[in-house]
Amino acid sequence: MTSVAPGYYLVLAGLMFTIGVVGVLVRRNAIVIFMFVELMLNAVNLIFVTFARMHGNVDGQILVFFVLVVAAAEVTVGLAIILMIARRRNSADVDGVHLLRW
Amino acid sequence: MSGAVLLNIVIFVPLVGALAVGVLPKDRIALPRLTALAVSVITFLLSVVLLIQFKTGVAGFQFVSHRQWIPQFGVGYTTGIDGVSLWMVMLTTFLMPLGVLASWSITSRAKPYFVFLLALETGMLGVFSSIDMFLFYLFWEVVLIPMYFLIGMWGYERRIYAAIKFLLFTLVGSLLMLVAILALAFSAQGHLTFDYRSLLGTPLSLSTQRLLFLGFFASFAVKVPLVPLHTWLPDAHTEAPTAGSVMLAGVLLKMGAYGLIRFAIPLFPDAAREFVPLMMTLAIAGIVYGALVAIVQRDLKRLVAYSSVAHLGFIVLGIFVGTIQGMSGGILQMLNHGLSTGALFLLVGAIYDRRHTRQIADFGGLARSIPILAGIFLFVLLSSIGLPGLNGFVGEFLILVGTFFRYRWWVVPAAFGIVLAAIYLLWAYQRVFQGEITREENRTMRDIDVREVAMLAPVIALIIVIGVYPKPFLDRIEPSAARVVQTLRHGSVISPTSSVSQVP
Amino acid sequence: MTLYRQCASCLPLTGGMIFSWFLNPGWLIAFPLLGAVLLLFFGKRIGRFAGVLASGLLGLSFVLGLVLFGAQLGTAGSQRTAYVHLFDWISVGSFRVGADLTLDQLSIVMVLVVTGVGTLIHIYSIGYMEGDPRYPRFFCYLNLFAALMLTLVLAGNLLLLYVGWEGVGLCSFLLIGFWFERAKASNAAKKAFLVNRVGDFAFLIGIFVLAKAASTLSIPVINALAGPAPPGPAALLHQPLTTGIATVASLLLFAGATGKSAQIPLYIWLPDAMEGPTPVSALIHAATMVTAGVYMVARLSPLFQLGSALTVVAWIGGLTALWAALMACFEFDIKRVLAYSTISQLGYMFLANGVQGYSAAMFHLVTHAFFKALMFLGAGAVMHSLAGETDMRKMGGLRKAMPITGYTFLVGWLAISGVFPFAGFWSKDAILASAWHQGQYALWAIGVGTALLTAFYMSRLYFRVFEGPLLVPDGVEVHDGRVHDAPITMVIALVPLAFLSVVGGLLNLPPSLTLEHFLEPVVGRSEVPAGLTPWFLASLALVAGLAGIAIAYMLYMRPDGQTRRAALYPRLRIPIAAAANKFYVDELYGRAIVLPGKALASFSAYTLDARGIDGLVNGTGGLIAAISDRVRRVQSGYVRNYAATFLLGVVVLFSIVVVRLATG
Amino acid sequence: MSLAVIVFGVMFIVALGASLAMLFSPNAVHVALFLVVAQVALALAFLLQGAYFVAAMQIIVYAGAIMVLFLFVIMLLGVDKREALIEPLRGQRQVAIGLGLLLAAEISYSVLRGVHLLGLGNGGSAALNAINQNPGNVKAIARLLFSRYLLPFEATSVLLVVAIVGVMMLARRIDTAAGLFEPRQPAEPSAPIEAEREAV
Amino acid sequence: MPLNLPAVQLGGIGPEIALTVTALVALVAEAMVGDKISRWYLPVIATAGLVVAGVLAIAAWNTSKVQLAGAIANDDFAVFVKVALAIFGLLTVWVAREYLEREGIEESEFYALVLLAVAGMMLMAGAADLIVMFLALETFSIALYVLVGSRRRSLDGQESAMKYFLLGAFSSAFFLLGIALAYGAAGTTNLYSSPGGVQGIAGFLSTHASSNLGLLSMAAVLLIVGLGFKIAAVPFHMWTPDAYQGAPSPVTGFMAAATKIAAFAAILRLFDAILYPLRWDWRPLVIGIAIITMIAGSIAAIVQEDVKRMLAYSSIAHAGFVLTGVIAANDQGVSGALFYLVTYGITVLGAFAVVAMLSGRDEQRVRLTDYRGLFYDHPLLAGSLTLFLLSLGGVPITAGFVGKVLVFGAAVQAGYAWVSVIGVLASSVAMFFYLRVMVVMYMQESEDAQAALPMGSLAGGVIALCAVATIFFGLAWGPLFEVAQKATFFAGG
Repeated sequence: MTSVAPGYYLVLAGLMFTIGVVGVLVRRNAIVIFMFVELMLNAVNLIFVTFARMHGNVDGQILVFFVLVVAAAEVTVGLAIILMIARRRNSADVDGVHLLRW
Repeated sequence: MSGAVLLNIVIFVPLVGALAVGVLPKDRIALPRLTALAVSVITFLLSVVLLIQFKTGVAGFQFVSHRQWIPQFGVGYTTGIDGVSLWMVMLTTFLMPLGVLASWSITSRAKPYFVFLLALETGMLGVFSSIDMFLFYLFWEVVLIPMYFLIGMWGYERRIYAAIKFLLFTLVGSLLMLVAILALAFSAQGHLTFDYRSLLGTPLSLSTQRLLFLGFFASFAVKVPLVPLHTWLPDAHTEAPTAGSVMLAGVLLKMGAYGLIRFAIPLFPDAAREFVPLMMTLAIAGIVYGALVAIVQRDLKRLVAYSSVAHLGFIVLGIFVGTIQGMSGGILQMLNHGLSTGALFLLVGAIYDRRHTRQIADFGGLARSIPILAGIFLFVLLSSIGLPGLNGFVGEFLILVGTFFRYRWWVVPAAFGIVLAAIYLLWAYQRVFQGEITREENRTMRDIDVREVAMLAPVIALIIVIGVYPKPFLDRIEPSAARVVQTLRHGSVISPTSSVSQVP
Repeated sequence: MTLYRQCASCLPLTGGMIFSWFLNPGWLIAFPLLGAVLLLFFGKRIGRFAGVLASGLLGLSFVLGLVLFGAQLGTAGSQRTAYVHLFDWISVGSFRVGADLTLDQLSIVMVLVVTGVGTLIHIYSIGYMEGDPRYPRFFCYLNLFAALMLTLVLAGNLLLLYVGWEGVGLCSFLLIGFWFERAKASNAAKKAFLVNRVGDFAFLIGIFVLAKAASTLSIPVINALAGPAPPGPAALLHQPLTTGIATVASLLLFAGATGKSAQIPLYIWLPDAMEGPTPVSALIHAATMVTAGVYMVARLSPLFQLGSALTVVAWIGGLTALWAALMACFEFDIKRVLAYSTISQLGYMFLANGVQGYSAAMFHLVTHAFFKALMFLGAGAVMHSLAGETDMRKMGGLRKAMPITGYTFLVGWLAISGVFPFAGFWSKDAILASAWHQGQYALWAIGVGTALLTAFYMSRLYFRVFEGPLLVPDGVEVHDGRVHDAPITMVIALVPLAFLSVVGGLLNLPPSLTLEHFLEPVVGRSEVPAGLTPWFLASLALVAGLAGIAIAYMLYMRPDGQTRRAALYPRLRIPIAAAANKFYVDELYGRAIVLPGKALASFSAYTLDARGIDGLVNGTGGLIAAISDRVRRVQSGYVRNYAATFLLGVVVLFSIVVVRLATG
Repeated sequence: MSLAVIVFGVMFIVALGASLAMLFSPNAVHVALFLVVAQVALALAFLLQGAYFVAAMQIIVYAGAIMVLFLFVIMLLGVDKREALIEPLRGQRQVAIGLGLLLAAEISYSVLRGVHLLGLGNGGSAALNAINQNPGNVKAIARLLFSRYLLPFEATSVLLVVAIVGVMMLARRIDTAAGLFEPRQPAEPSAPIEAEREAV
Repeated sequence: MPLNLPAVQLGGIGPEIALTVTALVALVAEAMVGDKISRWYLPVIATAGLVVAGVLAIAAWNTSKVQLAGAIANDDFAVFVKVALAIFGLLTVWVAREYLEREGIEESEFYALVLLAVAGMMLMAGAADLIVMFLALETFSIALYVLVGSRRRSLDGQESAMKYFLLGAFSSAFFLLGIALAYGAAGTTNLYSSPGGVQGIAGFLSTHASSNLGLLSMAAVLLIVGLGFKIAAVPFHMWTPDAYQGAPSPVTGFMAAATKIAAFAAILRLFDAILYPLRWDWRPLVIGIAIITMIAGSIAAIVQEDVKRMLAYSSIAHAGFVLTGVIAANDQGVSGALFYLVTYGITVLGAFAVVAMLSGRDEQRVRLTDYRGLFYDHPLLAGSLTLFLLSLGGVPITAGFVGKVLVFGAAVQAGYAWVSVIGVLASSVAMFFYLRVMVVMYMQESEDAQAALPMGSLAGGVIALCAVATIFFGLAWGPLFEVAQKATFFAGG
């Protein structure tokens, strides 16, 4: 299967990563923010896979596994923390949480 | 006992004493000060033994002891003294018992007070006797901490401000010196060492020398202090408890001048030579400026503090003029200033103890109620303004004549400082001691007591002795001073360890 | 060369009188010094005997001085100089100064004046200071003064001379401010010290100049270097001073003398110094200390002569003499009149020095010491009996009430007015003759004018106070025994001084010129062949003096004097008003120096230091704190802000790398 | 235009579109669903690049398990909560967009440039295809995972343990008997204690 | 086709295994014993685990191998950091014991998480593969997210956990991107070339001209970002004050000490060893980061009123100071940084132990004003805190001074004296806030007598231990320095 040049994939990954970054910055719901972090991780996954193709090895694909695991672990703990706060405050709005400042 | 061992004992006896005071029972109020007095007197006596053993006419270090400390980093515990440090050590050990005596009224928190005071002494002695530069720096900074607490805990109204200012000012300078020390050690050939003697004569390019000199100078200039780096001084001196002021003026300021003599010049002679005009300008600025500012001070202690700025200007001038007279005079003046300004602080402290004010306006006519204290004050004041026959004159004259030998015109503003000194001190004396007694509480002040006599009499005696017969002092200073002068005059061309020749 | 200099600086030079240990001139200093120390520490215990002790010890010095004088007389004229090296004082590198004493003809004269007149004044003070709470302290200071004055006089090098120089200044300070409770006294004391310090500052620089140029501070060596090369091998080592150096050095030293000896422009302290006890004025501010400058110039005459400083000395002296005499004419305070008179007479002496009449200067110094001390003591006696009043307008006819004081004062008056054959006549004449002989006719004229003025104001003083109807200040009881001669100890001092004022001229009578010849080996041969040449000059001076007296007589003794004076007043209103304010010189100095100085000091302290430098320091601290405050606000608490900051960091770092990547 | 290009184009548009849609969806559930879409699109991208096994994992683990967890929590907190799309933090959005654009450009440029400098191209495709043929994608991954990547593989177990323990801890009941502790409000800045005001 | 299993050298990860097992044991123990009796056994178990881990780590001293198929580097550097981590763990556990009791949250999970965090950090120290590094980073990060939030009753704690978590995840993504780019450049994530014939990044670097390594430079930037977040380098530090303030004090101390050394271990290994050939690319960036970190950390601290927050800013500044050692990129710099980190860790743990002790239940008393007159109520505590603060300020005869000398000296030696100058200036600014604390403790009177301390002797012992160590390493620092010097040897590098 002849394929599209890897550069396009990389650009796609870069754009998705950036969208993730922007999302983290502009969204206020903690869970949504966290989803954008997941988007960033996904973008990196794409980079791994693309580079794996460029290098002609499967190491990059294996790395995606690890990212998956990390993402899973992060999600578990992260959601637990968010839940903990949201239960107290009845909201997942991160802007409502700024007792600690200055 | 060999002198080397004795020197180390002298350095650490106060520290041991401090620890001893620290473990004294809490409820005995008089015990800490008595212990401290005993320790400081013992230290002094031991240092007198050192003085007796000191060989006159030798330029190099004596009583050298060396021990490996951190061989991995080239740091050794190396101590020893030469003609310059000898008198600084003596001054320190001499002033400390007086400082303890001046602290008699401190009864609350007496224990930590005397712990800090004695720890301070070890620090100061260490500064003057370290040959290893790492060790030197260690002591140099360690001195700050007890002084910080002395000012901050037992000082007067603005003590916290003064303490912080003191520490930060000096710290900034010190840290720059630290970088310079490291740079020096790393630029020396061979294995890493901080031994001053090995680092002497390290070949450095002129630009490197300049930078390193400035690094050292930053530290010393703050400590001395040279205008415009002096503003920590009036605050610290004024707010410190009497003993603190005595130690600050008497010894701590000398650390700066000592550093210039010991390190800044011999290590970077070419840069030092190049900076001579700047140094002299700063010194003379200090002389005139310090005096001018002192004139209009309203606080007696602050006035004395500013007088230190002027006096230290003389010392720095002497150090940098590059004549043996100037250098010897400068070193002698370090001693003199320690005595006379120390005594002035003791006296101001004694008056403060009685009246709990230092404002000149609160006094007037005290010579009537406390004639003896007034007389002593006048005496010390005369020493401070360089009345011939007293110690201050010998130092100042040597500095000025030494200056004149090389820099004719510079001497004029410098010598004018003597006139200014007379103005501010005499005017202060007049306002405090002369005239009618205007306030009732000044009428019933008690005059000097035995403790204060014991505290002041030795200073007075020394003021006269040095004034009349300074030879024993100068003889011990001269060889070491000559060496530094030679380095300053001839730059790094001549190895500083070569034989001493007469420098006019 | 170095050898010569080093040798020269290590006295003794050439042999002179050989002293045994007890005939050492050091004792001259030691006795009063001992007295001072004893009185300082045991003053309270010694108590009333302080005066006796002090007078005795100084008297001892006087006796020793006489003995030494005798020993000198017993030696050949050129061998009369003795050098004593007590100990090394300051020696660093090649710079060496010892505690060296030089006893020669010049110094012995001063020694005798200081100890002699000093002893008399000490004795006088026993009575005068009676009952003062700080009685012992007074004598302690007096003795200390004597010791330091003797140090000054005997000093073998300039630095030791400087010790005495400043030391007597200190004593002057202490004694002027003896009644320190009075604001005026303490102000005057401070003023005296500070003005002197200004002079000393120049003096010190003069010392530096010589130290560098001559490589020694030894007075004999400096004098030798200022003179021609000595014969023999020493000539090879002789490196003479240049005239330029000599001029600069002597001018600087003389600037010091203008302070100490109250010459223009530094004379302003002396009138104020009258706030001190009268014996102090007599001893320090008339007889001895203020003459130190005169002595110093004479002492260093070869140096002064080498350059061109002497012209300045002469003119300053002459102008001071005239100026001070003028001021004295308008003064009503007895002591101040005497003070101005002293300034004027000192100017006379400098004039003499300036025209190389060193021995004349010394001669006048001696006679002046006699009659001025006498008059001060007399004034003191007057004040003593008039409850301290000094305003002469409130006095009159006191000669009858206090005859001894009156008559002795009369002697002093005649002496200072230059009336033949009193001491003043001879010494003043010697000075005028020197000036004339040197061709300084203008100076001579000034001298004559001054003589006239002197006679006038002294007569004015004398007539107002001692002649005419009895007048005492309000509140002073005139009935029996209240206004009377002072106690015996005071009178005891007056009589010998009066005697000396009369016969003082004998010291240097024209034919024999004893003093002049005696001093010749030190100050050189005077060019004036005889003191009284030409005769007509002498008579002119005498006439001037008599004229002054006559004018004063017209104005103050004649019954119509009052109306004449009243007629004069409108015309002299301005000078009188000005004179009452000391011609505004103090104000001038105040405006020109003190005020700007204070302003500068205030500016330095409160603006530059507190606001400027310390402001910068605190400002830096404040700035850091302010920045800190800003920085902490960046930490807003909003996690998304944190992320944005994070991203900013990333982007910045990225940009740097990208730019590097793009540019190669 | 080959099929691959067309598929790629579709994938590209879907992935990017879904990502952008995430940004603009006020509802968290929608965001989650768009994320699933993006992840599926990425799985397609993986497939296109010969990462078959990973593509499957992407769908199963990510789009399946993880996103379900997300949705679960969203539901727990109230599904109907819409996020207000106004920005309370001043400048935040502008900064985000500005920096985002910059970042995107920089990443894209630098990665492409970096790849170019290294001379990496599509050259590895052949090798990867070879591996995918023999021993096959799954086998190759398995071999590597249990040999070279043994330690990381094992480390993931610890990671998961940590996550589990962490969640256990957070899930513990709060000892409400002691009361909930409300912290003090932070001090207003620039109120240093009086002594230092002078000092600084 | 046979499966080429690598030699399973469990010794290489012995400490990590020991810690993991101990953590599980602790969990199981509590589950079995329950909370009927006092939970004293938990710290005992934890202590045992940490000691064993430390011993196992020491056992690998001087062996220096890259093990487990190039995934782990068991060199002296790693050993040094691991032992330090074990010690930090021990100190944390001991301080935590009484603290947790006081706060009513003494749970096995806490100890387990501390142990697992230490395990992760140890793995980080020895990581010879970027993905291992990433996993290690995540392991201890996730543990720390939870630990920070372990004061569940406190809103502070919750908030700080959430902030730390969100930002941590955010930064992880960047770190991961960095790994991806590095992989893109080198085709591998191994750092060292392993015997199996795989060329590591180090080998890759040695065979390529650095002008072609733009991708790796990019990767380096992102790695700096990710690790800079962990060490709290400006501008990636924003979480630090909040997290430090909200976390339980022992955890704060643990974070300051252990996280820092672990992350720095990675930085040192990555930049001063592996990416050393690229130093001209990364050094300017690190210099910039170091400078603003030193300055911003110091400056921001001086107006803080909360002691924990102040120490947080101080820890930011300290990260900057250590970075000067990284910049030097010479043996002196590495050993200096290691020395610095160890002594800083001990000091800061001691300081937070004091804070923990004084803060009282629910950490109510952590304001500067709460420390007024402390010297008069608790002279020893005040004295110890003074000592720690002086050490943090870098005053001689304390360990902190030596650390500063070493890192600044290294920078000077490497020709970056000007960075050192900025460093010392920043540290004198920093001194101001240590002085402020001392002012409050010594020079002001306490308004109310200090409440009785609810914490006991164990924490006191830790404080004493830290104090002694602070002095000891300030005076007799030769041996530690020597060890740190030996630890600059990187496996394969």
